[in-house]
Amino acid sequence: RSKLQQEHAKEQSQQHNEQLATIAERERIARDLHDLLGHTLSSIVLKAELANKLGKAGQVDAALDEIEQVADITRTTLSEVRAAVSGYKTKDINAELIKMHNLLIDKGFNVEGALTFKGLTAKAESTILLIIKEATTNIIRHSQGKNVQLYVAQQADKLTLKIANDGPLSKATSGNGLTGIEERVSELGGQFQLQREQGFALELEFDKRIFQS
Amino acid sequence: RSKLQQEHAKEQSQQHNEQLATIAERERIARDLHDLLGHTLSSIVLKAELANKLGKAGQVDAALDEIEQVADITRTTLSEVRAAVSGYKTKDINAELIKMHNLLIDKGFNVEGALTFKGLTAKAESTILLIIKEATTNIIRHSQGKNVQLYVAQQADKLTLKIANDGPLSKATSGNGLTGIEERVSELGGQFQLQREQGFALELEFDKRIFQS
Amino acid sequence: MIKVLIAEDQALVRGALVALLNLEFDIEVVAQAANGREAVDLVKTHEIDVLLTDIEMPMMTGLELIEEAKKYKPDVKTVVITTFARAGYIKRALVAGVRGVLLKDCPSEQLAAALRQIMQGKKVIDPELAIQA
Ligand SMILES: Nc1ncnc2c1ncn2[C@@H]1O[C@H](COP(=O)(O)OP(=O)(O)OP(=O)(O)O)[C@@H](O)[C@H]1O
Ligand SMILES: Nc1ncnc2c1ncn2[C@@H]1O[C@H](COP(=O)(O)OP(=O)(O)OP(=O)(O)O)[C@@H](O)[C@H]1O
Ligand SMILES: [K+]
Ligand SMILES: [Mg+2]
Ligand SMILES: [Mg+2]
Ligand SMILES: [Mg+2]
Repeated sequence: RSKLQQEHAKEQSQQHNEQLATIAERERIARDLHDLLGHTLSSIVLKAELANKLGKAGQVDAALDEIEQVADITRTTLSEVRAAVSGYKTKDINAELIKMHNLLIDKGFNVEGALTFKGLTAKAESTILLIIKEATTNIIRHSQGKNVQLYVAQQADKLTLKIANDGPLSKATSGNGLTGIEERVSELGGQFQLQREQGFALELEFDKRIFQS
Repeated sequence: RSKLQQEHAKEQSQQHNEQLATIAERERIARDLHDLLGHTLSSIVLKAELANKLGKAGQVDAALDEIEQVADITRTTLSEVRAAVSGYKTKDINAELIKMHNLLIDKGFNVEGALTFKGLTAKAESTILLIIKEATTNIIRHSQGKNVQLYVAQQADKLTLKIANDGPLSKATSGNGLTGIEERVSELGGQFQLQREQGFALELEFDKRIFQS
Repeated sequence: MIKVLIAEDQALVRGALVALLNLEFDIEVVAQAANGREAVDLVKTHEIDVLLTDIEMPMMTGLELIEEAKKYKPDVKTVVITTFARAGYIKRALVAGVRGVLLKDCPSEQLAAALRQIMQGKKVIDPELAIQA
Protein backbone atom coordinates (compact mmCIF):
# COMPACT_ATOMS: atom_id res chain seq x y z
CA ARG A 1 0.00 0.00 0.00
CA SER A 2 1.18 3.50 -0.75
CA LYS A 3 2.10 5.85 2.02
CA LEU A 4 -0.83 8.06 1.03
CA GLN A 5 -3.28 5.23 1.36
CA GLN A 6 -1.88 4.38 4.77
CA GLU A 7 -2.24 7.96 5.90
CA HIS A 8 -5.77 7.99 4.64
CA ALA A 9 -6.65 4.79 6.45
CA LYS A 10 -5.18 6.14 9.65
CA GLU A 11 -7.16 9.34 9.37
CA GLN A 12 -10.32 7.38 8.78
CA SER A 13 -9.78 5.16 11.79
CA GLN A 14 -9.15 8.21 13.90
CA GLN A 15 -12.39 9.79 12.74
CA HIS A 16 -14.06 6.52 13.50
CA ASN A 17 -12.69 6.56 17.04
CA GLU A 18 -13.96 10.06 17.58
CA GLN A 19 -17.37 8.95 16.41
CA LEU A 20 -17.28 6.03 18.81
CA ALA A 21 -16.31 8.31 21.67
CA THR A 22 -19.22 10.55 20.78
CA ILE A 23 -21.64 7.65 20.73
CA ALA A 24 -20.34 6.32 24.01
CA GLU A 25 -20.90 9.69 25.61
CA ARG A 26 -24.43 9.86 24.27
CA GLU A 27 -25.06 6.40 25.68
CA ARG A 28 -23.78 7.45 29.07
CA ILE A 29 -26.05 10.47 29.14
CA ALA A 30 -28.96 8.42 27.87
CA ARG A 31 -28.45 6.01 30.73
CA ASP A 32 -28.38 8.80 33.32
CA LEU A 33 -31.40 10.41 31.81
CA HIS A 34 -33.25 7.19 31.60
CA ASP A 35 -33.44 7.03 35.33
CA LEU A 36 -33.92 10.67 35.94
CA LEU A 37 -36.19 11.92 33.22
CA GLY A 38 -37.62 8.64 32.11
CA HIS A 39 -39.08 7.84 35.48
CA THR A 40 -40.49 11.22 36.19
CA LEU A 41 -41.72 12.32 32.83
CA SER A 42 -43.25 9.04 31.79
CA SER A 43 -45.16 8.68 35.02
CA ILE A 44 -46.42 12.26 34.66
CA VAL A 45 -47.63 11.54 31.12
CA LEU A 46 -49.36 8.31 32.08
CA LYS A 47 -50.99 9.62 35.23
CA ALA A 48 -52.16 12.81 33.56
CA GLU A 49 -53.63 10.78 30.76
CA LEU A 50 -55.29 8.44 33.21
CA ALA A 51 -56.79 11.37 35.13
CA ASN A 52 -58.26 12.75 31.94
CA LYS A 53 -59.69 9.39 30.86
CA LEU A 54 -61.16 8.68 34.27
CA GLY A 55 -62.75 12.10 34.36
CA LYS A 56 -64.27 11.68 30.95
CA ALA A 57 -65.61 8.28 32.02
CA GLY A 58 -67.40 9.98 34.88
CA GLN A 59 -65.09 8.72 37.63
CA VAL A 60 -64.47 12.19 38.99
CA ASP A 61 -63.06 11.30 42.41
CA ALA A 62 -60.53 8.90 40.94
CA ALA A 63 -59.62 11.51 38.34
CA LEU A 64 -59.05 14.22 40.95
CA ASP A 65 -56.98 11.82 42.98
CA GLU A 66 -54.70 11.22 40.00
CA ILE A 67 -54.43 14.93 39.32
CA GLU A 68 -53.32 15.53 42.88
CA GLN A 69 -50.64 12.87 42.48
CA VAL A 70 -49.43 14.46 39.27
CA ALA A 71 -49.15 17.80 41.05
CA ASP A 72 -47.14 16.13 43.84
CA ILE A 73 -44.77 14.41 41.45
CA THR A 74 -44.11 17.54 39.46
CA ARG A 75 -43.54 19.64 42.55
CA THR A 76 -41.09 17.32 44.21
CA THR A 77 -39.16 15.87 41.32
CA LEU A 78 -38.97 18.30 38.46
CA SER A 79 -36.71 20.67 40.34
CA GLU A 80 -34.36 17.75 40.93
CA VAL A 81 -34.41 16.98 37.25
CA ARG A 82 -33.64 20.56 36.41
CA ALA A 83 -30.75 20.68 38.84
CA ALA A 84 -29.28 17.47 37.50
CA VAL A 85 -29.50 18.55 33.89
CA SER A 86 -27.88 21.89 34.56
CA GLY A 87 -25.13 19.97 36.32
CA TYR A 88 -24.12 18.57 32.94
CA LYS A 89 -23.59 21.97 31.66
CA THR A 90 -20.05 23.26 31.44
CA LYS A 91 -19.57 26.83 30.38
CA ASP A 92 -18.93 27.39 26.75
CA ILE A 93 -18.01 30.95 25.89
CA ASN A 94 -19.87 31.00 22.58
CA ALA A 95 -22.99 29.56 24.13
CA GLU A 96 -22.82 32.23 26.84
CA LEU A 97 -22.38 34.94 24.22
CA ILE A 98 -25.48 33.73 22.43
CA LYS A 99 -27.41 34.00 25.68
CA MET A 100 -26.31 37.57 26.19
CA HIS A 101 -27.13 38.38 22.58
CA ASN A 102 -30.58 36.90 23.04
CA LEU A 103 -31.07 38.80 26.27
CA LEU A 104 -30.43 42.11 24.50
CA ILE A 105 -32.96 41.20 21.83
CA ASP A 106 -35.45 40.17 24.49
CA LYS A 107 -34.97 43.53 26.17
CA GLY A 108 -36.06 45.16 22.92
CA PHE A 109 -32.75 46.30 21.45
CA ASN A 110 -31.96 46.12 17.77
CA VAL A 111 -28.75 44.16 17.77
CA GLU A 112 -26.34 44.68 14.94
CA GLY A 113 -23.51 42.20 14.66
CA ALA A 114 -22.71 39.32 16.94
CA LEU A 115 -19.81 37.90 18.90
CA THR A 116 -18.02 34.59 18.50
CA PHE A 117 -14.49 33.69 19.56
CA LYS A 118 -12.23 30.85 18.67
CA GLY A 119 -9.06 29.44 20.17
CA LEU A 120 -8.74 31.68 23.24
CA THR A 121 -6.82 30.55 26.30
CA ALA A 122 -9.00 29.48 29.21
CA LYS A 123 -8.02 32.59 31.15
CA ALA A 124 -8.78 34.90 28.24
CA GLU A 125 -12.07 33.14 27.71
CA SER A 126 -13.32 33.60 31.24
CA THR A 127 -11.98 37.13 31.57
CA ILE A 128 -13.46 38.33 28.28
CA LEU A 129 -16.75 36.69 29.18
CA LEU A 130 -16.87 38.69 32.43
CA ILE A 131 -16.05 41.88 30.53
CA ILE A 132 -18.85 41.28 28.05
CA LYS A 133 -21.27 40.41 30.83
CA GLU A 134 -20.63 43.71 32.54
CA ALA A 135 -20.91 45.61 29.26
CA THR A 136 -24.21 43.89 28.50
CA THR A 137 -25.55 44.58 31.97
CA ASN A 138 -24.57 48.22 31.60
CA ILE A 139 -26.44 48.51 28.33
CA ILE A 140 -29.55 47.00 29.83
CA ARG A 141 -29.33 49.24 32.89
CA HIS A 142 -28.12 52.50 31.44
CA SER A 143 -28.75 52.75 27.71
CA GLN A 144 -31.45 55.22 26.69
CA GLY A 145 -31.10 54.21 23.05
CA LYS A 146 -32.62 51.51 20.86
CA ASN A 147 -29.59 50.04 19.08
CA VAL A 148 -26.68 47.88 20.11
CA GLN A 149 -23.66 47.15 17.98
CA LEU A 150 -21.52 44.09 18.56
CA TYR A 151 -18.34 43.74 16.61
CA VAL A 152 -15.44 41.33 16.65
CA ALA A 153 -12.59 40.83 14.25
CA GLN A 154 -10.26 37.93 14.80
CA GLN A 155 -6.94 37.59 13.05
CA ALA A 156 -4.13 35.15 13.67
CA ASP A 157 -2.44 37.42 16.23
CA LYS A 158 -4.96 40.10 17.04
CA LEU A 159 -8.48 40.44 18.28
CA THR A 160 -10.59 43.58 18.17
CA LEU A 161 -13.84 43.88 20.03
CA LYS A 162 -16.42 46.62 20.12
CA ILE A 163 -19.65 46.90 22.10
CA ALA A 164 -21.63 50.05 21.48
CA ASN A 165 -25.04 51.54 22.02
CA ASP A 166 -26.75 54.74 21.01
CA GLY A 167 -28.93 57.06 23.02
CA PRO A 168 -28.26 60.19 25.12
CA LEU A 169 -25.96 59.72 28.11
CA SER A 170 -26.69 60.64 31.69
CA LYS A 171 -24.13 62.66 33.58
CA ALA A 172 -21.27 60.26 34.19
CA THR A 173 -21.47 58.60 37.56
CA SER A 174 -18.83 56.15 38.55
CA GLY A 175 -19.50 52.59 39.52
CA ASN A 176 -17.24 49.59 39.72
CA GLY A 177 -18.21 48.08 36.40
CA LEU A 178 -16.10 50.11 34.00
CA THR A 179 -13.11 50.13 36.33
CA GLY A 180 -13.38 46.38 36.55
CA ILE A 181 -13.45 46.07 32.78
CA GLU A 182 -10.38 48.23 32.45
CA GLU A 183 -8.48 46.15 34.99
CA ARG A 184 -9.45 42.90 33.32
CA VAL A 185 -8.38 44.15 29.92
CA SER A 186 -4.98 45.10 31.23
CA GLU A 187 -4.64 41.72 32.96
CA LEU A 188 -4.80 40.23 29.49
CA GLY A 189 -2.33 42.78 28.12
CA GLY A 190 -5.01 44.45 26.03
CA GLN A 191 -5.96 48.02 25.12
CA PHE A 192 -9.07 49.66 26.52
CA GLN A 193 -10.88 52.61 24.96
CA LEU A 194 -14.15 54.31 25.84
CA GLN A 195 -16.11 56.53 23.48
CA ARG A 196 -18.77 58.76 24.89
CA GLU A 197 -19.87 60.65 21.81
CA GLN A 198 -23.14 59.73 20.13
CA GLY A 199 -23.83 57.00 22.61
CA PHE A 200 -21.50 54.73 24.46
CA ALA A 201 -18.83 52.51 22.97
CA LEU A 202 -16.32 50.15 24.48
CA GLU A 203 -13.43 49.23 22.21
CA LEU A 204 -10.91 46.59 23.15
CA GLU A 205 -7.91 45.23 21.39
CA PHE A 206 -5.87 42.18 22.33
CA ASP A 207 -2.73 40.68 20.90
CA LYS A 208 -1.70 37.09 20.39
CA ARG A 209 -1.19 36.43 24.11
CA ILE A 210 -4.89 35.66 24.42
CA PHE A 211 -4.72 32.83 21.89
CA GLN A 212 -3.86 29.23 22.58
CA SER A 213 -0.44 28.60 21.10
CA ARG B 1 12.86 12.30 17.59
CA SER B 2 12.66 8.55 17.55
CA LYS B 3 9.97 6.76 15.63
CA LEU B 4 8.60 5.48 18.93
CA GLN B 5 8.27 8.96 20.34
CA GLN B 6 6.47 10.05 17.22
CA GLU B 7 4.05 7.17 17.47
CA HIS B 8 3.47 8.03 21.08
CA ALA B 9 2.75 11.66 20.29
CA LYS B 10 0.33 10.64 17.59
CA GLU B 11 -1.49 8.30 19.91
CA GLN B 12 -1.74 11.00 22.53
CA SER B 13 -3.16 13.51 20.12
CA GLN B 14 -5.63 10.92 18.97
CA GLN B 15 -6.74 10.32 22.54
CA HIS B 16 -6.99 14.03 22.94
CA ASN B 17 -9.26 14.27 19.90
CA GLU B 18 -11.50 11.55 21.26
CA GLN B 19 -11.75 13.42 24.54
CA LEU B 20 -12.63 16.59 22.72
CA ALA B 21 -15.29 14.79 20.72
CA THR B 22 -16.75 13.43 23.94
CA ILE B 23 -16.78 16.80 25.64
CA ALA B 24 -18.26 18.50 22.61
CA GLU B 25 -21.01 15.93 22.49
CA ARG B 26 -21.79 16.28 26.16
CA GLU B 27 -21.90 20.03 25.87
CA ARG B 28 -24.14 19.86 22.86
CA ILE B 29 -26.60 17.58 24.58
CA ALA B 30 -26.41 19.51 27.81
CA ARG B 31 -27.12 22.77 26.05
CA ASP B 32 -30.02 21.27 24.14
CA LEU B 33 -31.51 19.73 27.27
CA HIS B 34 -30.97 22.82 29.28
CA ASP B 35 -32.78 25.02 26.78
CA LEU B 36 -35.40 22.40 26.20
CA LEU B 37 -36.24 21.62 29.79
CA GLY B 38 -35.90 25.06 31.29
CA HIS B 39 -39.23 26.32 30.05
CA THR B 40 -41.21 23.14 29.78
CA LEU B 41 -40.57 21.81 33.26
CA SER B 42 -41.89 24.99 34.78
CA SER B 43 -44.99 24.94 32.65
CA ILE B 44 -45.64 21.32 33.57
CA VAL B 45 -45.43 22.16 37.27
CA LEU B 46 -47.67 25.20 36.92
CA LYS B 47 -50.30 23.44 34.87
CA ALA B 48 -50.38 20.41 37.14
CA GLU B 49 -50.88 22.62 40.17
CA LEU B 50 -53.56 24.59 38.40
CA ALA B 51 -55.38 21.39 37.46
CA ASN B 52 -55.24 20.30 41.07
CA LYS B 53 -56.58 23.63 42.35
CA LEU B 54 -59.37 23.70 39.79
CA GLY B 55 -60.33 20.14 40.69
CA LYS B 56 -60.46 20.99 44.39
CA ALA B 57 -62.60 24.03 43.60
CA GLY B 58 -65.06 21.74 41.86
CA GLN B 59 -64.28 22.94 38.34
CA VAL B 60 -63.81 19.45 37.01
CA ASP B 61 -63.96 20.18 33.28
CA ALA B 62 -61.37 22.92 33.52
CA ALA B 63 -59.18 20.63 35.65
CA LEU B 64 -59.40 17.86 33.06
CA ASP B 65 -58.54 20.31 30.34
CA GLU B 66 -55.39 21.40 32.16
CA ILE B 67 -54.30 17.89 32.96
CA GLU B 68 -54.74 16.91 29.33
CA GLN B 69 -52.37 19.73 28.45
CA VAL B 70 -49.92 18.43 31.04
CA ALA B 71 -49.95 15.05 29.29
CA ASP B 72 -49.39 16.68 25.90
CA ILE B 73 -46.59 18.98 26.99
CA THR B 74 -44.82 16.24 28.86
CA ARG B 75 -45.09 13.86 25.95
CA THR B 76 -43.62 16.46 23.59
CA THR B 77 -40.84 17.13 26.06
CA LEU B 78 -39.95 13.47 26.28
CA SER B 79 -39.85 13.15 22.57
CA GLU B 80 -37.58 16.18 22.26
CA VAL B 81 -35.32 14.81 24.94
CA ARG B 82 -35.09 11.56 23.00
CA ALA B 83 -34.20 13.48 19.87
CA ALA B 84 -31.55 15.52 21.67
CA VAL B 85 -29.97 12.47 23.22
CA SER B 86 -30.03 10.39 20.08
CA GLY B 87 -28.33 13.11 18.08
CA TYR B 88 -31.37 13.25 15.86
CA LYS B 89 -32.43 16.74 16.64
CA THR B 90 -32.08 19.21 13.80
CA LYS B 91 -28.90 21.01 14.54
CA ASP B 92 -28.89 24.07 16.70
CA ILE B 93 -28.36 26.96 14.29
CA ASN B 94 -26.07 29.02 16.50
CA ALA B 95 -23.85 26.07 17.28
CA GLU B 96 -23.59 25.35 13.56
CA LEU B 97 -22.74 28.98 12.83
CA ILE B 98 -19.91 28.83 15.32
CA LYS B 99 -18.56 25.76 13.56
CA MET B 100 -18.57 27.56 10.22
CA HIS B 101 -16.96 30.61 11.79
CA ASN B 102 -14.25 28.43 13.24
CA LEU B 103 -13.73 26.66 9.93
CA LEU B 104 -13.03 29.98 8.20
CA ILE B 105 -10.48 30.88 10.87
CA ASP B 106 -8.90 27.44 10.55
CA LYS B 107 -8.61 27.98 6.82
CA GLY B 108 -6.55 31.07 7.55
CA PHE B 109 -9.07 33.87 6.96
CA ASN B 110 -9.29 36.96 9.10
CA VAL B 111 -12.88 36.93 10.15
CA GLU B 112 -14.52 40.22 10.97
CA GLY B 113 -17.91 40.03 12.64
CA ALA B 114 -19.90 36.96 13.56
CA LEU B 115 -23.38 35.54 13.12
CA THR B 116 -26.02 34.70 15.72
CA PHE B 117 -29.76 34.46 15.26
CA LYS B 118 -32.62 34.42 17.68
CA GLY B 119 -36.26 33.42 17.45
CA LEU B 120 -36.40 32.20 13.86
CA THR B 121 -39.03 29.72 12.75
CA ALA B 122 -37.77 26.17 12.28
CA LYS B 123 -38.09 26.52 8.53
CA ALA B 124 -36.21 29.82 8.42
CA GLU B 125 -33.56 28.36 10.68
CA SER B 126 -32.81 25.39 8.50
CA THR B 127 -33.07 27.36 5.26
CA ILE B 128 -30.76 30.15 6.40
CA LEU B 129 -28.32 27.61 7.73
CA LEU B 130 -28.13 26.00 4.27
CA ILE B 131 -27.61 29.41 2.68
CA ILE B 132 -24.75 30.24 5.01
CA LYS B 133 -23.21 26.81 4.50
CA GLU B 134 -23.09 27.35 0.76
CA ALA B 135 -21.71 30.87 1.15
CA THR B 136 -19.00 29.59 3.49
CA THR B 137 -18.11 26.76 1.15
CA ASN B 138 -17.88 29.23 -1.71
CA ILE B 139 -15.48 31.42 0.23
CA ILE B 140 -13.27 28.49 1.08
CA ARG B 141 -13.31 27.26 -2.52
CA HIS B 142 -13.22 30.46 -4.49
CA SER B 143 -11.93 33.37 -2.46
CA GLN B 144 -8.49 34.62 -3.41
CA GLY B 145 -8.51 37.11 -0.58
CA LYS B 146 -7.55 37.02 3.08
CA ASN B 147 -10.52 38.63 4.81
CA VAL B 148 -14.08 37.61 5.51
CA GLN B 149 -16.79 39.86 6.83
CA LEU B 150 -19.83 38.47 8.63
CA TYR B 151 -22.60 40.82 9.53
CA VAL B 152 -26.06 40.44 10.98
CA ALA B 153 -28.54 42.97 12.29
CA GLN B 154 -31.69 41.74 13.95
CA GLN B 155 -34.65 43.96 14.68
CA ALA B 156 -38.12 43.06 15.84
CA ASP B 157 -39.43 42.70 12.28
CA LYS B 158 -36.39 42.65 10.06
CA LEU B 159 -33.15 40.75 9.67
CA THR B 160 -30.21 41.84 7.53
CA LEU B 161 -27.36 39.50 6.73
CA LYS B 162 -24.11 40.06 4.90
CA ILE B 163 -21.32 37.66 4.06
CA ALA B 164 -18.43 39.18 2.19
CA ASN B 165 -14.86 38.46 1.22
CA ASP B 166 -12.11 40.38 -0.50
CA GLY B 167 -9.68 39.29 -3.22
CA PRO B 168 -9.74 39.43 -7.01
CA LEU B 169 -12.54 37.50 -8.70
CA SER B 170 -12.17 34.86 -11.39
CA LYS B 171 -14.27 35.19 -14.51
CA ALA B 172 -17.77 34.35 -13.36
CA THR B 173 -18.65 30.74 -13.95
CA SER B 174 -22.05 29.54 -12.95
CA GLY B 175 -22.66 26.71 -10.54
CA ASN B 176 -25.69 25.67 -8.61
CA GLY B 177 -24.69 27.25 -5.34
CA LEU B 178 -25.67 30.85 -5.92
CA THR B 179 -28.86 29.91 -7.74
CA GLY B 180 -29.77 27.69 -4.82
CA ILE B 181 -29.17 30.53 -2.39
CA GLU B 182 -31.36 32.87 -4.43
CA GLU B 183 -34.17 30.33 -4.51
CA ARG B 184 -33.98 29.70 -0.79
CA VAL B 185 -34.05 33.40 -0.02
CA SER B 186 -37.19 33.88 -2.09
CA GLU B 187 -38.79 30.83 -0.43
CA LEU B 188 -38.52 32.80 2.80
CA GLY B 189 -39.86 35.94 1.13
CA GLY B 190 -36.49 37.69 1.44
CA GLN B 191 -34.36 39.97 -0.74
CA PHE B 192 -31.15 38.75 -2.37
CA GLN B 193 -28.32 40.95 -3.55
CA LEU B 194 -24.89 40.12 -4.89
CA GLN B 195 -22.00 42.58 -5.01
CA ARG B 196 -19.05 41.77 -7.20
CA GLU B 197 -16.92 44.88 -6.83
CA GLN B 198 -13.84 44.75 -4.63
CA GLY B 199 -14.44 41.17 -3.71
CA PHE B 200 -17.61 39.25 -3.33
CA ALA B 201 -20.56 40.09 -1.07
CA LEU B 202 -23.87 38.43 -0.47
CA GLU B 203 -26.49 40.63 1.12
CA LEU B 204 -29.80 39.30 2.31
CA GLU B 205 -32.76 40.92 3.93
CA PHE B 206 -35.76 39.23 5.50
CA ASP B 207 -38.95 40.56 7.02
CA LYS B 208 -40.91 39.40 10.05
CA ARG B 209 -42.17 36.24 8.33
CA ILE B 210 -38.99 34.48 9.39
CA PHE B 211 -39.61 35.10 13.07
CA GLN B 212 -41.62 32.96 15.43
CA SER B 213 -44.77 34.83 16.21
CA MET C 1 -60.61 -10.05 25.43
CA ILE C 2 -56.89 -9.54 25.00
CA LYS C 3 -55.31 -10.86 28.18
CA VAL C 4 -52.19 -8.93 29.16
CA LEU C 5 -49.38 -9.43 31.66
CA ILE C 6 -47.48 -6.23 32.49
CA ALA C 7 -43.92 -6.25 33.84
CA GLU C 8 -42.66 -2.83 34.91
CA ASP C 9 -40.53 -1.88 37.89
CA GLN C 10 -41.77 1.68 38.40
CA ALA C 11 -44.94 1.42 40.45
CA LEU C 12 -46.38 4.72 39.22
CA VAL C 13 -45.94 3.81 35.60
CA ARG C 14 -47.17 0.27 36.14
CA GLY C 15 -50.27 1.37 38.01
CA ALA C 16 -51.19 3.92 35.37
CA LEU C 17 -50.60 1.51 32.50
CA VAL C 18 -52.75 -1.15 34.12
CA ALA C 19 -55.59 1.30 34.73
CA LEU C 20 -55.38 2.78 31.23
CA LEU C 21 -55.44 -0.58 29.50
CA ASN C 22 -58.27 -1.80 31.69
CA LEU C 23 -60.33 1.15 30.48
CA GLU C 24 -60.25 -0.38 26.99
CA PHE C 25 -63.33 -2.51 26.24
CA ASP C 26 -61.41 -5.44 24.79
CA ILE C 27 -58.30 -5.51 26.98
CA GLU C 28 -57.81 -6.96 30.44
CA VAL C 29 -54.64 -6.84 32.48
CA VAL C 30 -54.71 -10.24 34.18
CA ALA C 31 -51.45 -9.92 36.10
CA GLN C 32 -48.68 -7.47 36.90
CA ALA C 33 -45.09 -7.83 38.03
CA ALA C 34 -42.48 -5.44 39.41
CA ASN C 35 -39.52 -7.33 37.98
CA GLY C 36 -38.57 -10.03 35.49
CA ARG C 37 -38.40 -12.84 37.98
CA GLU C 38 -41.90 -12.24 39.32
CA ALA C 39 -43.12 -12.04 35.75
CA VAL C 40 -41.69 -15.47 34.86
CA ASP C 41 -43.72 -17.04 37.67
CA LEU C 42 -46.85 -15.27 36.48
CA VAL C 43 -46.29 -16.41 32.91
CA LYS C 44 -46.28 -20.01 34.14
CA THR C 45 -49.49 -19.68 36.10
CA HIS C 46 -51.61 -17.35 33.96
CA GLU C 47 -53.46 -17.64 30.69
CA ILE C 48 -52.13 -14.67 28.69
CA ASP C 49 -52.10 -13.43 25.11
CA VAL C 50 -49.57 -10.65 25.46
CA LEU C 51 -46.54 -10.08 27.66
CA LEU C 52 -45.94 -6.32 27.85
CA THR C 53 -42.59 -5.62 29.46
CA ASP C 54 -40.25 -2.81 30.35
CA ILE C 55 -36.62 -3.37 29.35
CA GLU C 56 -34.62 -2.11 32.30
CA MET C 57 -35.73 -3.82 35.47
CA PRO C 58 -33.92 -5.19 38.50
CA MET C 59 -33.28 -8.96 38.93
CA MET C 60 -33.97 -9.83 35.33
CA THR C 61 -34.20 -7.52 32.32
CA GLY C 62 -37.14 -7.44 29.96
CA LEU C 63 -35.11 -9.06 27.21
CA GLU C 64 -34.11 -11.94 29.50
CA LEU C 65 -37.71 -12.25 30.61
CA ILE C 66 -38.82 -12.63 27.00
CA GLU C 67 -36.31 -15.43 26.38
CA GLU C 68 -37.46 -17.20 29.54
CA ALA C 69 -41.18 -16.74 28.88
CA LYS C 70 -40.88 -18.29 25.44
CA LYS C 71 -39.73 -21.55 27.03
CA TYR C 72 -43.02 -21.92 28.86
CA LYS C 73 -45.48 -20.20 26.57
CA PRO C 74 -44.04 -20.10 23.05
CA ASP C 75 -47.26 -18.65 21.61
CA VAL C 76 -47.42 -15.62 23.87
CA LYS C 77 -46.87 -12.40 21.94
CA THR C 78 -44.18 -10.24 23.46
CA VAL C 79 -44.00 -6.46 23.41
CA VAL C 80 -41.41 -4.15 24.94
CA ILE C 81 -42.12 -0.64 26.19
CA THR C 82 -39.39 1.85 26.91
CA THR C 83 -38.75 5.55 27.41
CA PHE C 84 -35.27 5.76 25.90
CA ALA C 85 -33.94 3.17 23.52
CA ARG C 86 -30.26 2.53 24.12
CA ALA C 87 -28.19 1.53 21.13
CA GLY C 88 -28.82 -2.08 20.15
CA TYR C 89 -31.91 -2.59 22.27
CA ILE C 90 -34.36 -2.57 19.44
CA LYS C 91 -32.30 -4.92 17.33
CA ARG C 92 -31.88 -7.31 20.22
CA ALA C 93 -35.57 -7.20 20.95
CA LEU C 94 -36.41 -7.99 17.35
CA VAL C 95 -33.92 -10.84 17.28
CA ALA C 96 -35.64 -12.18 20.40
CA GLY C 97 -38.86 -12.24 18.36
CA VAL C 98 -40.84 -9.40 19.94
CA ARG C 99 -43.92 -8.22 18.07
CA GLY C 100 -43.88 -4.68 19.29
CA VAL C 101 -41.46 -1.98 20.44
CA LEU C 102 -43.45 0.91 21.89
CA LEU C 103 -42.98 4.06 23.91
CA LYS C 104 -44.24 4.13 27.48
CA ASP C 105 -45.54 7.62 26.98
CA CYS C 106 -47.47 6.96 23.79
CA PRO C 107 -51.19 7.81 24.06
CA SER C 108 -53.05 4.84 25.49
CA GLU C 109 -55.36 4.58 22.46
CA GLN C 110 -52.24 4.08 20.40
CA LEU C 111 -50.94 1.43 22.76
CA ALA C 112 -54.29 -0.36 22.69
CA ALA C 113 -54.45 -0.14 18.89
CA ALA C 114 -50.94 -1.59 18.66
CA LEU C 115 -51.92 -4.53 20.88
CA ARG C 116 -54.93 -5.23 18.62
CA GLN C 117 -52.74 -5.20 15.53
CA ILE C 118 -50.22 -7.44 17.19
CA MET C 119 -53.01 -9.91 18.04
CA GLN C 120 -53.73 -10.04 14.32
CA GLY C 121 -50.18 -11.05 13.60
CA LYS C 122 -48.68 -7.67 12.77
CA LYS C 123 -45.46 -6.15 14.08
CA VAL C 124 -45.55 -2.63 15.48
CA ILE C 125 -42.52 -0.46 16.07
CA ASP C 126 -42.96 3.11 17.19
CA PRO C 127 -41.61 5.34 14.41
CA GLU C 128 -39.71 7.52 16.84
CA LEU C 129 -37.84 4.49 18.12
CA ALA C 130 -37.41 3.12 14.63
CA ILE C 131 -35.48 6.21 13.47
CA GLN C 132 -33.14 5.89 16.41
CA ALA C 133 -32.56 2.16 16.09
N1 LIG D 1 -23.75 51.12 27.92
C1 LIG D 1 -23.92 52.31 28.56
N2 LIG D 1 -24.73 53.24 28.03
C2 LIG D 1 -24.92 54.43 28.67
N3 LIG D 1 -24.30 54.75 29.81
C3 LIG D 1 -23.47 53.86 30.37
C4 LIG D 1 -23.24 52.60 29.77
N4 LIG D 1 -22.37 51.91 30.54
C5 LIG D 1 -22.08 52.72 31.57
N5 LIG D 1 -22.73 53.90 31.48
C6 LIG D 1 -22.63 55.02 32.40
O1 LIG D 1 -21.40 54.93 33.08
C7 LIG D 1 -21.60 54.80 34.48
C8 LIG D 1 -20.54 53.88 35.08
O2 LIG D 1 -20.75 52.51 34.71
P1 LIG D 1 -20.25 51.35 35.67
O3 LIG D 1 -20.51 50.04 35.04
O4 LIG D 1 -18.83 51.64 36.03
O5 LIG D 1 -21.12 51.55 36.97
P2 LIG D 1 -22.66 51.18 37.23
O6 LIG D 1 -23.16 50.28 36.15
O7 LIG D 1 -23.40 52.43 37.46
O8 LIG D 1 -22.56 50.36 38.58
P3 LIG D 1 -21.89 48.92 38.82
O9 LIG D 1 -20.76 49.15 39.77
O10 LIG D 1 -22.98 48.08 39.37
O11 LIG D 1 -21.41 48.42 37.48
C9 LIG D 1 -23.02 54.30 34.60
O12 LIG D 1 -23.60 54.65 35.82
C10 LIG D 1 -23.71 54.99 33.44
O13 LIG D 1 -24.04 56.32 33.76
N1 LIG E 1 -17.18 33.92 -2.08
C1 LIG E 1 -16.78 33.95 -3.36
N2 LIG E 1 -15.64 34.58 -3.69
C2 LIG E 1 -15.23 34.65 -4.97
N3 LIG E 1 -15.90 34.09 -5.98
C3 LIG E 1 -17.03 33.44 -5.71
C4 LIG E 1 -17.53 33.34 -4.40
N4 LIG E 1 -18.69 32.63 -4.42
C5 LIG E 1 -18.89 32.31 -5.70
N5 LIG E 1 -17.92 32.79 -6.48
C6 LIG E 1 -17.82 32.66 -7.96
O1 LIG E 1 -19.13 32.44 -8.44
C7 LIG E 1 -19.19 31.20 -9.10
C8 LIG E 1 -20.55 30.57 -8.89
O2 LIG E 1 -20.71 30.11 -7.55
P1 LIG E 1 -21.70 28.89 -7.25
O3 LIG E 1 -21.70 28.64 -5.78
O4 LIG E 1 -22.99 29.20 -7.90
O5 LIG E 1 -21.04 27.69 -8.00
P2 LIG E 1 -19.75 26.83 -7.62
O6 LIG E 1 -19.34 27.09 -6.20
O7 LIG E 1 -18.70 27.07 -8.66
O8 LIG E 1 -20.30 25.34 -7.77
P3 LIG E 1 -21.39 24.63 -6.83
O9 LIG E 1 -22.55 24.34 -7.73
O10 LIG E 1 -20.72 23.44 -6.30
O11 LIG E 1 -21.78 25.60 -5.73
C9 LIG E 1 -18.02 30.41 -8.57
O12 LIG E 1 -17.58 29.42 -9.46
C10 LIG E 1 -16.97 31.48 -8.35
O13 LIG E 1 -16.29 31.81 -9.56
K1 LIG F 1 -61.10 -3.76 30.10
MG1 LIG G 1 -22.13 48.61 35.56
MG1 LIG H 1 -20.73 27.01 -4.69
MG1 LIG I 1 -37.54 0.10 34.35
